[in-house]
Amino acid sequence: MSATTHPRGLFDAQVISNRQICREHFRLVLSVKDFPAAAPGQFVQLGCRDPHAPPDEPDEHEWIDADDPGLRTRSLVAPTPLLRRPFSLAGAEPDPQRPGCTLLEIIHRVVGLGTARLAGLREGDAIDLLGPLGNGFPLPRAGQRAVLVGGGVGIPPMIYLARALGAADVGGVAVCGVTTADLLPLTWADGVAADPQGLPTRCIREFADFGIDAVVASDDGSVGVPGRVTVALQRVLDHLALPAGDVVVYTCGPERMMRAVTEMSQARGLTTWVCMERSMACGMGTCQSCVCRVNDKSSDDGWRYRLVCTDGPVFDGRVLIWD
Amino acid sequence: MSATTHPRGLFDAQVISNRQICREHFRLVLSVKDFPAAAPGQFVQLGCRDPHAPPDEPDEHEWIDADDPGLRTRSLVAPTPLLRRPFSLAGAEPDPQRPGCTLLEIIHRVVGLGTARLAGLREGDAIDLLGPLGNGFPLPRAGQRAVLVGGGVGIPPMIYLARALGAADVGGVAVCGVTTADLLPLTWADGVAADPQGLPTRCIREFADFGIDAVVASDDGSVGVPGRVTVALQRVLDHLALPAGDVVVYTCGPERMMRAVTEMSQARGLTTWVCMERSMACGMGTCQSCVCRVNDKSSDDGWRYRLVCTDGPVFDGRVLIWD
Amino acid sequence: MKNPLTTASGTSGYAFEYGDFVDLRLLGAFVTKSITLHPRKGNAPPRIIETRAGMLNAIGLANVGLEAFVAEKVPQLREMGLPVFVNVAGTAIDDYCQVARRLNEVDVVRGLELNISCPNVKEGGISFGTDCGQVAGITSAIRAAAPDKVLVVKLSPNVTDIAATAAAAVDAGADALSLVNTFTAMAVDVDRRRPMLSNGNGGLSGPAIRPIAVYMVHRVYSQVARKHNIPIMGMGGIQTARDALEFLIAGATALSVGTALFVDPTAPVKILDGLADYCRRHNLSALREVIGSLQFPEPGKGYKSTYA
Amino acid sequence: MKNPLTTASGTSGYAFEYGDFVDLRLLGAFVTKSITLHPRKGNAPPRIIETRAGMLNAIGLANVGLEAFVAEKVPQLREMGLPVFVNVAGTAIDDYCQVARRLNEVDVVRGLELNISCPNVKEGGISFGTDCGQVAGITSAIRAAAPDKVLVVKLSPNVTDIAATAAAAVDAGADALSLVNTFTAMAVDVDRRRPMLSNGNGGLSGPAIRPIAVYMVHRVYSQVARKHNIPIMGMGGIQTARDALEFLIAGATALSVGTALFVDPTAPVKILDGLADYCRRHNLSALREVIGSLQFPEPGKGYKSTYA
Ligand SMILES: Cc1cc2nc3c(=O)[nH]c(=O)nc-3n(C[C@H](O)[C@H](O)[C@H](O)COP(=O)(O)OP(=O)(O)OC[C@H]3O[C@@H](n4cnc5c(N)ncnc54)[C@H](O)[C@@H]3O)c2cc1C
Ligand SMILES: Cc1cc2nc3c(=O)[nH]c(=O)nc-3n(C[C@H](O)[C@H](O)[C@H](O)COP(=O)(O)OP(=O)(O)OC[C@H]3O[C@@H](n4cnc5c(N)ncnc54)[C@H](O)[C@@H]3O)c2cc1C
Ligand SMILES: Cc1cc2nc3c(=O)[nH]c(=O)nc-3n(C[C@H](O)[C@H](O)[C@H](O)COP(=O)(O)O)c2cc1C
Ligand SMILES: Cc1cc2nc3c(=O)[nH]c(=O)nc-3n(C[C@H](O)[C@H](O)[C@H](O)COP(=O)(O)O)c2cc1C
Ligand code: FES
Ligand code: FES
Repeated sequence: MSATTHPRGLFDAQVISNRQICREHFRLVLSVKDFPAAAPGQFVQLGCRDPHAPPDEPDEHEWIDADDPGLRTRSLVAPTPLLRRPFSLAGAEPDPQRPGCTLLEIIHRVVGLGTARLAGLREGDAIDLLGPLGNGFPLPRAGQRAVLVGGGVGIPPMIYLARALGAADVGGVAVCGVTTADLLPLTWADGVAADPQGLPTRCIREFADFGIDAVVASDDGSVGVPGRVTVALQRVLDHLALPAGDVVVYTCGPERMMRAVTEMSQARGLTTWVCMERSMACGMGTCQSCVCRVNDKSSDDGWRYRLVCTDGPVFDGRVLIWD
Repeated sequence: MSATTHPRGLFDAQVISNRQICREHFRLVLSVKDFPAAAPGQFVQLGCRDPHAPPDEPDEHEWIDADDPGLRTRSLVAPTPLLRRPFSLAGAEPDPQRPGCTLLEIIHRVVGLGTARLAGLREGDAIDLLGPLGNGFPLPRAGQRAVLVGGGVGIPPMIYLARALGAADVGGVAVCGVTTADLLPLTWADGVAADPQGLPTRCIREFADFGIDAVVASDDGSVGVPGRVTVALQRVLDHLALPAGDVVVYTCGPERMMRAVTEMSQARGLTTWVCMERSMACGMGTCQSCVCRVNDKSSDDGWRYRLVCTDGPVFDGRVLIWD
Repeated sequence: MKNPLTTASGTSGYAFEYGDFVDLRLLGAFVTKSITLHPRKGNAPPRIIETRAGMLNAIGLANVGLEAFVAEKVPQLREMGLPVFVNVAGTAIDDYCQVARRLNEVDVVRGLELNISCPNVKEGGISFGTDCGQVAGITSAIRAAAPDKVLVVKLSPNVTDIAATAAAAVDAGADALSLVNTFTAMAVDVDRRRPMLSNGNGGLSGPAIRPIAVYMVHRVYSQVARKHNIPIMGMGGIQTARDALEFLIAGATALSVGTALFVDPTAPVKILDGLADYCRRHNLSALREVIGSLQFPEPGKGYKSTYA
Repeated sequence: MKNPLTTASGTSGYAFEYGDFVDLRLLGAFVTKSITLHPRKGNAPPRIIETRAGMLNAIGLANVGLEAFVAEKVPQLREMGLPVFVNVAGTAIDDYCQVARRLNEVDVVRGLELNISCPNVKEGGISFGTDCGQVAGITSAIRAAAPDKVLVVKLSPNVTDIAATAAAAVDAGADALSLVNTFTAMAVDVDRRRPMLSNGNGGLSGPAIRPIAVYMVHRVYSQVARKHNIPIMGMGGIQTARDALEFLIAGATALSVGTALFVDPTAPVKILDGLADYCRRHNLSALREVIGSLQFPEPGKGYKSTYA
């Protein structure tokens, strides 16, 4: 079991902005001092506490408790929710305003208590996080083309990956699937239309900025091409028509989607990097809660568990065993 | 065990204002529709939840959970703190802006999680409350003079009592004790000085408005007359120099203070109404958590417990047994 | 019972104390505070303290006693128009039996809930509920003393194997089981170095205990109640319809709401609405269909992961 | 141990996994994850779920096994410069003994913490910890197998009387006791009508259980540990210095932080600071003065009310 090789730590973060970007998604930008170098595919564990809740430190109480030291303690201190929540980095770049700080971008969908707390964060609020965690995506070799397949809340790490591809001058195509139009956490580029056949164009700002064409697919056909992301992916791969060794597929999203994507791209002999998701308690490799199954010839029954938080979240599609 | 005779209920309340009035006290004004008639000494049980926390109702989640009904539930719904917190009414009058509504005034000191939550309420927020609870102060007979002795967070019900005395055209004097100047949750009347000897003047707006003179005492001498509230009370009673039957004493504050006040006024033969405080779970007479000891000749050992929430919070000083 | 919702003993008084806040007639049944043979003053305050997602109580079985209950409260209960269960407590089998015999004569009382588990009273309450022999002894004694009433035995969670005490109660004649009572627990005032409650220990209730209570209900259901066709009244931290469903799916037939009543006296009614919604959403013709419907994985197997 | 703070088994890995976040050398000791004779894959995911103020886990004793532990992890533990306790688990006394005999030879291991209470593994783990005879049997077997190591027996809270299992362990040769392990519990996915954890049941930890854990520590301290002068390692929901003080005052000599490490890996260090503050505020020359200092009221008496 390899530990991450990146340094990781507990950091205080300041909320720079927190904006609702579609019906249920928010883009949260944090500034963090001395944050270690991070890579696409890595994630952070956010403390989803209410920054407006009372502090843990007892106040002074001169009157009621003049002779009542019991009043100086507080038994109800109840951060809610208890555990941190993991979120992929959708970006990490030097903070132009604050020397020594990194701007972290997180795009999250409100699905429960923790994400609802995050949605309530306001500029200037303080939260804390553990990170950067996990291994990150291996970038393509020079000359290879990247195909980024994101579904729903699996889209954010693809945004960060696009930035890294741009910096490494690697070309690529993004295929993004959503259930319906107002759950698309991306921005349409001004004046660039989506291709009605589902061929990639510079239509999504987050990708176009880094020279990457994109296709959007929606289950209900309310935006982009109708149907599952795999339908769009098939068309894109057919259209690219490159030799297997020249294409690398990256995928993140619901497990059923990633399985279908992996099976499709493996049938074509393409290298596939899969960014897995599991319920996590620690995020740092200590609790053993975040396992997924991988092939392991050395094991009696041919498989073993690996930790999504430290061995992953990115795994080679060939080693994963889908449940 | 008598139940309250007032009707009581669970009510939604809207925050009209919430203002910090000294270092640790806030004045919270709520508007409540169809609130029953209330009286000084009665209290409400506030739900100290964060109105900005996510609602209990599950949202829709089309994507992640397209086939995952589990996602439609939320197991973490965690109102914090769990139990309601009791607060005396510092006032209750018809809401001039909203027909059929009552404006409730609560003055509370931040001592823990629940009160810290209350401190964070903003205009327009929604909370809920149980009330009006408890029995309230019996008013003096015509011709009697009321002496209101409040300490710290025991001052708020005295403000409401002053209003009722004003309406009933009964005269009175208020004696308010605090530990130190910036913990006085009252307003100095413009241009009226406190008497350096500790004799009552129209110096506190909340009382002067209803024709009641006031004295402030502070333990550290930083405001008003130095020393415990009983020192000031002694002087006031000496100064009033009325026959025992003409004075009624009302007291609310820390138990040691109320005991000293009660002993002093009983030594003078004065009727004394004591507004007790106990940890409460329900506030409505079901949980039996809020007991205090009272004399009971019919009991083998001469005493029994009564419930502060429904038999009180106001008790005749003669029946109370101090622990 | 026209629906599964009841109030938990000790959290809604003897009768109408709580009727200002909710129409009690909407409930399936009413469960009274524990009644003992003689009146009891109970413990000195403080009797409650809030803890993380829960509360401790050490009321000490404060109650008016059997005679005052029959004289003053029973007439009120008659007005209620609901099945009434009287919770019975005591410190010796003989006390319990005297109370049971007397209540057996009171027509408005549908059944007795036997509190053999209250952990607050030092004189013995705890031992009845934690020893199978004692559970059997007291259950059969009460069974004989109140032959005309439905006998519900309320189990203590402070045991190694709650299925064993459940089986002892059922074998000795219990018609139904209720669980769980509170967990013995303590909170410390660290500055004074003494317990927060004057009694020392108290009983933990509220959402904090819910996962343990759900487990225990399922254990009793699958090991004892199902095969004997004995209904379970489930409780422990129920606040919402979702919580209630956890208990029903784990095997409870009825549900009691305790601590949550202090937070929201209308909780049982809201839960009823939520249960009706659930039935609609899941196309169930009756809530009954979910009772005990938990698909528990084979030992050591697990089921297919949620991530599939 | 230079201070009372340790990490709870299973929440901080084998060695340095967690060293990026805090200087482990500041702790009083390090407790490893449970080690079994053979490697174990553990349960299928999901293995954890959050509950109100707590979490359930059903890791299933996933671990690398004794040989890989000795070969790969022990060299790292040597670097740590801290007393190391290895938590030992198994499904048969013989497994435990093989692990204990091997670890008895490993110099860097100061002591063994015997996990006889993990509720997740169906093959027997639970039964060792809930039956006094079994507790005595396994304790004396390990005592003999690892004569050179400090023997800490970690008690299960899923028992009627934790003082009885504590006494059994002490009589059989335990040098110290640790408590509590997790409470067997369950959370239900009400839409799918199956448990949230693939294993079905899980173990409840975190702040929700703290009042029960504090009670149990006090019970074991006052009934067993004090008179035998046996140190207790207290745990169960410790997050802050205030929480830690509850355990110390109730009778714990050392403290383990588990679930709170996931929230704040630096919690043990913050707790140490808070304990130092407390000593200053209360003019204590040593923290030792608070251990077991709880003034527990006489049965049925109560102490003078806080309202006095
Ligand atoms: C490595 C990693 C990276 C992630 N990156 C992102 C990201 O960039 N953006 C984003 O929006 N989300 C991301 N997630 C998912 C995110 O962590 C969860 O949505 C979040 O933890 C939910 O917290 P909550 O408190 O809002 O919901 P909870 O209240 O914890 O859960 C609400 C409901 O959703 C269910 N649920 C929550 N999470 C999952 C899940 N993962 N699978 C199945 N059911 C679940 C719960 O069981 C519950 O029923 C990532 C997860 C992982 C492991
Ligand atoms: C009938 C009644 C009327 C009241 N009226 C007012 C009022 O008008 N204004 C006001 O500010 N307060 C009033 N109080 C007190 C108020 O209810 C408490 O301050 C409040 O419940 C504290 O909640 P919290 O969550 O902020 O503190 P918690 O977190 O619950 O408590 C913080 C600390 O204070 C201690 N503590 C809290 N309350 C008390 C207490 N009453 N006695 C001793 N220790 C205590 C706790 O044990 C803890 O250590 C009244 C109480 C009663 C019973
Ligand atoms: C304040 C209080 C008083 C209680 N009194 C009794 C009682 O008199 N008899 C009894 O059998 N159970 C009593 N209980 C236990 C409850 O009936 C119930 O079993 C327990 O609280 C768990 O449910 P909850 O979490 O919904 O509160 C009491 C609980 C509380 C909180
Ligand atoms: C994820 C997790 C894994 C655990 N693994 C073990 C283990 O392997 N062996 C063991 O004896 N206890 C294990 N425990 C129990 C803890 O050591 C501790 O006894 C319990 O969690 C209570 O403390 P806490 O509330 O501070 O977490 C585990 C607990 C958790 C939360
Ligand atoms: S989340 Fe704890 S090991 Fe991965
Ligand atoms: S607070 Fe429940 S009876 Fe008074």
